[in-house]
Amino acid sequence: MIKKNLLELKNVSVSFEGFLALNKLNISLKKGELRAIIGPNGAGKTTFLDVITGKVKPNFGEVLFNGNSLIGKKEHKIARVGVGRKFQSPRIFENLTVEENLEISVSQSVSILKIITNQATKEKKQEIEKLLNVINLTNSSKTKAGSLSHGQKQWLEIAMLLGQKPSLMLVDEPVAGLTDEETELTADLLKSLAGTNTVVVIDHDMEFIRRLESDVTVLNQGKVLCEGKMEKIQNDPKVIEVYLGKQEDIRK
Amino acid sequence: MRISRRILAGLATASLAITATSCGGGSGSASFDNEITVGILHSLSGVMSISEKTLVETEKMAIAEINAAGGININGESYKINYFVEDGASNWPLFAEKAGQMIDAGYPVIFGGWTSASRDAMEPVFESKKGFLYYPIQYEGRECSNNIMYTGATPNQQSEPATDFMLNRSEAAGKPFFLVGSDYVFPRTSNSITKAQLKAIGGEWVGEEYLDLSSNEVGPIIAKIKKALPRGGVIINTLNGAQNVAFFKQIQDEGITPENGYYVMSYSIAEEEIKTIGPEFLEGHYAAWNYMMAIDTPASKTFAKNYKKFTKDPDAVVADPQESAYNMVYLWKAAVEKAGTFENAEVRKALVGTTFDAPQGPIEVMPNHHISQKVRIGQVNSEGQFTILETSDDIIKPQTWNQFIKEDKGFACDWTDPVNKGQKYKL
Amino acid sequence: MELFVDILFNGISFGSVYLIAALGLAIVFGLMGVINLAHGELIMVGAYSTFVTQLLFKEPFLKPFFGSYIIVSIFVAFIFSATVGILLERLIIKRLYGNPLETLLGTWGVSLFLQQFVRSFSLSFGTSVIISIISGVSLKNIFPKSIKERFNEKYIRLSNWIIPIFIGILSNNFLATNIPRIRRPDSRLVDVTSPKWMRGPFEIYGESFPKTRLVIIAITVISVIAVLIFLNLTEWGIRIRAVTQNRSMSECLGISTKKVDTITFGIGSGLAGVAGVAVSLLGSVGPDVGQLYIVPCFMVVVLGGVGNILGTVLASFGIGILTDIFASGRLLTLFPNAPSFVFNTLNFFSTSSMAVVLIFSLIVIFLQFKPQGLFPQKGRTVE
Amino acid sequence: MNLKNLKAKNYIWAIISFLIIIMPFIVSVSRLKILGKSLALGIVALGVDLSWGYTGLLSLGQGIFFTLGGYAIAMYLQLNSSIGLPNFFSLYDVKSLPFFWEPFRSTYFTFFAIWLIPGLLAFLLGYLVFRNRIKGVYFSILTQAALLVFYNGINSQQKLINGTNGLPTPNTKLFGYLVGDPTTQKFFFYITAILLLLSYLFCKWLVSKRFGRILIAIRDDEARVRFSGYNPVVYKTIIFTVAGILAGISGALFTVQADLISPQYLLPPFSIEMVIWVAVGGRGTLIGAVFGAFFVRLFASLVSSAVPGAWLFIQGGLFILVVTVLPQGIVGWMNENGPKTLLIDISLKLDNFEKNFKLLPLPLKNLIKFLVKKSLTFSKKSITYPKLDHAGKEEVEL
Repeated sequence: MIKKNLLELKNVSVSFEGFLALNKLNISLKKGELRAIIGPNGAGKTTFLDVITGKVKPNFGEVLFNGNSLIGKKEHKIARVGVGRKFQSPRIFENLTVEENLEISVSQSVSILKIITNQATKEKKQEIEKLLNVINLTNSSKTKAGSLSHGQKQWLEIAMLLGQKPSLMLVDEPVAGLTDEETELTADLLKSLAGTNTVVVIDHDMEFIRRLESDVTVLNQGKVLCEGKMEKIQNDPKVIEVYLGKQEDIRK
Repeated sequence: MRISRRILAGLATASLAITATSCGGGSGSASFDNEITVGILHSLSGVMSISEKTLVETEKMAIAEINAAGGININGESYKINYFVEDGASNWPLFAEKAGQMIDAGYPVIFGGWTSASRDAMEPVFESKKGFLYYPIQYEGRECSNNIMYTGATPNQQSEPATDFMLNRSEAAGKPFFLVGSDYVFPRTSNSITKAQLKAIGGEWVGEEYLDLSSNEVGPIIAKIKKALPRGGVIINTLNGAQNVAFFKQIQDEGITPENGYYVMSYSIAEEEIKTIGPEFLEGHYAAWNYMMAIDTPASKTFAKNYKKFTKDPDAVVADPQESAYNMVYLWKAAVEKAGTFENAEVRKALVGTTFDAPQGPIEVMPNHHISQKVRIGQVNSEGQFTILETSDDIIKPQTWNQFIKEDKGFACDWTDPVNKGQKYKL
Repeated sequence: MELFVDILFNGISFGSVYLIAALGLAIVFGLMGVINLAHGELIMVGAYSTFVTQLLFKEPFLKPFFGSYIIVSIFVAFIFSATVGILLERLIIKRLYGNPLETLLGTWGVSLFLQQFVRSFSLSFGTSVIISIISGVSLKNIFPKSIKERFNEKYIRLSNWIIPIFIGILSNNFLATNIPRIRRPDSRLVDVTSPKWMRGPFEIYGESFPKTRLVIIAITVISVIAVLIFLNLTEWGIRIRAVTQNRSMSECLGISTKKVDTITFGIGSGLAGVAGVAVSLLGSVGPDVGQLYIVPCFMVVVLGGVGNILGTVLASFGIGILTDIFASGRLLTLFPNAPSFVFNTLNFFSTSSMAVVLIFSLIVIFLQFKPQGLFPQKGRTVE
Repeated sequence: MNLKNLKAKNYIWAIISFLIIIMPFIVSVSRLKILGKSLALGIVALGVDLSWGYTGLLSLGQGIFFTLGGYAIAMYLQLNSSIGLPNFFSLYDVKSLPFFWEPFRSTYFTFFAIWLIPGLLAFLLGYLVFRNRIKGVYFSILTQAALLVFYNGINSQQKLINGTNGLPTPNTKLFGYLVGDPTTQKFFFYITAILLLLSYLFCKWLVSKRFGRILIAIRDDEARVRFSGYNPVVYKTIIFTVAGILAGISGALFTVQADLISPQYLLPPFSIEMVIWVAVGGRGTLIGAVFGAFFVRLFASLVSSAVPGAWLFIQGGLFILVVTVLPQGIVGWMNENGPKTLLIDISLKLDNFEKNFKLLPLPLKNLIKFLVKKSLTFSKKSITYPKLDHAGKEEVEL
């Protein structure tokens, strides 16, 4: 059985006043895939996510999700069709408790009338319980999210992402500022999610990427430089050039 | 030693700078049998505080003078007048609120108000609570309340003689008229009277413009004046306080000056305003008032001198609104003494016909709760005073219902017969 | 043609008042993102300091130079307003960076405080307070090192307190005895009399222009040019722009962002003071004078595009010209034969207050289409 | 512990209700009006709290909706208590009623107009502004501009709406009863109290559901809400509309007790003042908004009659205070154990006292020391803060 492409970017270009953040980018993702994306600063990684989630409108090109175009759709609409995003620095609702944060993420498909008039249903509460278990925050479910530690915040945001039950999860630097142990746990979590979900991970931490044991895409100057398993990438001269400078330079 | 004294003096001035008076009474060594407290309600803060504070000072001065002369005498008992000052804060609804409180607190009389809006806000309160307000400012007329004593001029005591003067006897006689005012009820009404009057006496009217009270940008209005009056003319000005400054400064810049044949007749420029704007901008323009500081009588001179002494400010000036405020305190005293009680109903009856030798000359309370008084036309001179050009021969009786307004023609007001002639009746 | 010149000149002269008043705000709001609702009161400080300077020039020893007091007062107003502004920045705004709504409310509090201050305290007192603050700040920096080293630090610090207070008391005493006009608290309107050479019309090619307006336009033009030169050519200006573009990076490069903030705010406030000079030439000066200008200023800055001086210039002249066209009824003059419905509508809006209604509504509608103003800030939006 | 708190709360509610019921019988009508007006302002404060305190939308234009409500009822009263046109029209030679006032003759229409017109306007303004993602200070500035549009519009239209003078109410009649009459005023007082309670309960209900949490989430991070699949525009528009409706109701209730509605309520200071009520009481706490409005207004009228002008100093100070040291307001401060923290702070400061206040004269220093020690020993004894020592140590370790 051939897995269908869940996400497809065709010739996507984005320019900020002449600076090409994405330059005819072509990427496609299969359903259930776990994909890591790396690249030097300014390679267009965050813009890549912005384009998918509707924050930035591309100048050219097409973004297809499940065969439907995402271009021109508002952020919340895109989120509703099943694209979830975790931000670079943890973005959670600091003045709400951990539980309430999760409540918001699991209630996304509820109609506004119910949101105004009803409390969360029992099933939703159970979902929240489950998520709290996953991130190990059951005991601090009533504390304000703002007073969590950095690592806890990162995990809370991942849990919020899970709560949305997206078919595509975009995870931007999930392990920045985490301890080694936490990093390992995160990697395992993301790995376990793949298969049922499609996950895109962006990070700088090579150790972490390696742990994911996934396909890796290297972006540079808004283009795909190369794709493949980690071992292949590490030996690719182009990648080395981008990351370490030209080989001649090194010799000098 | 010298230095330290200087420091002390400096500190003293600094501490003087802190205002903290709100409540108190006139001083006087005379012993009194009794005391009575009256209310004073003006804006001590906000936009109008600038003007209204001078009225508070004058009213306090009048009270102090009365106290020094033995207070109020009722059936052989002497009463010392105390006063309680409230702040209307240039906020019309607040005037109504404070007035209600003061009437409830039992003050027999309240001296207060400046703007028509504040008076209109207070009027229903005084009527429903049966209080009595003394209101000192010249205004548009068209009302006649049994619970208000108006000591300022009605239009026929200010704007009508002034229009007549400008059309027939001023340096701009015969030229067209342009009307400028702030956008509220006094200028609107005053100007509609002026227009009707011009029609009746054969003057030409070429334009009418209003400036919103919150704006200072007179440029557009000046542009319109220049267009409407290319070769000089009469400008009737009913702008409010601060807007006058911008207006007079900028018309001079645009060449709208007496030398070029433009003459402004103002109904709200008094000595205080001349001091603020500067005589160099106003010289040659006209104003009409019942009282002017330049009136050369002993009573007027004493009034001005006492005011300077009372406020400890050698540069202080007195003007029509202040004189009017001063008069109303004395009129109230006379009425109370005549009635022999502080009871409002009695005092109201005694009020009509009360006379007083005011700084401007004798005045008398008419049955419509306004006063009869003379009108003076003055021209601003280089010293910042008025040169009085004309004084009306007769004492002019106040008309609350103006005869140039269609709906009011033939109506009058007479509170000596409240049932048949109160407020508005057909002559 | 004449009409065109009239509209252009009037528009520019109305606009230049908005521009000079909004220029400081454009710097403070545009470069620092700080909403300063006390900006109007800084204009008021400038206007009052013009008044005090003018009174000083009426004293016998300065009387011969009365004609030039306006130039002196520009500098005085700049320094006085800048001092108040810096004090405001150091005491309150500094704590609120990154919280624009809080800054808005805090500065509103300051604006209420300043308004009541000039009502409740005498001008001589206010002036000397500012003078003592200036001397306090400058004293710290001009104390000769030799003296600093010779004495105990404690005494130096003590004298930093005492000497300015002393100077303040002396100046209050001096002002109060010499200029009786400002001795007592007096919330009455005061008025600045422009020197003779600035009054009356100025004739050129048969058209007459009011000199005061010309002077204001000149002040505005010079200020704009000075600001542009400062921002683009001086070391501090470049630092300010660097901080505007990337605060954390500039910090890494060793630019003291704190100092930059203070200087930027000081300059913005000082420009408000200069605006005060211009405003005082047009009308009266009172405690509420700032309130007349604050909202139009914000409209100018928002319309022009935040942080864009050119946008501010265009927006203020645009608003000025529209004001003249609507409020002076120019369209009525242009189309006297318009159908009565149009004529009546135009007539309805041809007062200055209805012109405000119309222009503000237009701006609000315009911002619906271009929320970032005429010249949007460039770069990736930060959310 | 919880139970005890609950009991205390019930007592407080009982006392408040009792006070409100007996108030008309123990104070003069003019004082009652002040109380009634302060209660009415509590309603608009609820709206400000919903939009600013919860959702982070600082509107400086709530005066628009407030005034519209006020004008609607005032015009209705004017039209129904005069034969022919209301009096003021004759001042400006107006012969026939401007067409848009025509429906205000009807009681039903006015009943809806009071809250529906402000609500619709808020909906429209809010929807447009939020849809275009105008937010933060831009939203504030825009609402202030809208406020000035209305101010200039109403203030300059003498012929249509009596301009600067505004519309007075005391001599008008409501269902045949004189509005200025003491009995009617007592009635208004009760009506205001009841409507305030209802509005409070409504807002309480609104924020207790998920809706309330989403509002806070929008305040914290609007973009995150959007990426979580919610459309903030809908939520913001709803809450701004609710705030507009509350302002309209508040304006109508205020007007009948204030004797006058005038364009002065459209000036920026009044609308910004609403924010200070909420800020002082405690933003994000509904009860704080109501009490803030009530007590700040009451305090203002006390201060301004004792020392004219001082109120502006105090108000200015309050603004600065709530943004610098008391951002949560009084209720928020109490909720977050503010008093306890303060005492701990003082006790910590005390240790560094010598160092911090070197230059103070000795007697003053001793006095401060004495006072702080006294209050500390007092607080130690009090049962409210039993763990002071322990907590204090924790603070030091941190």
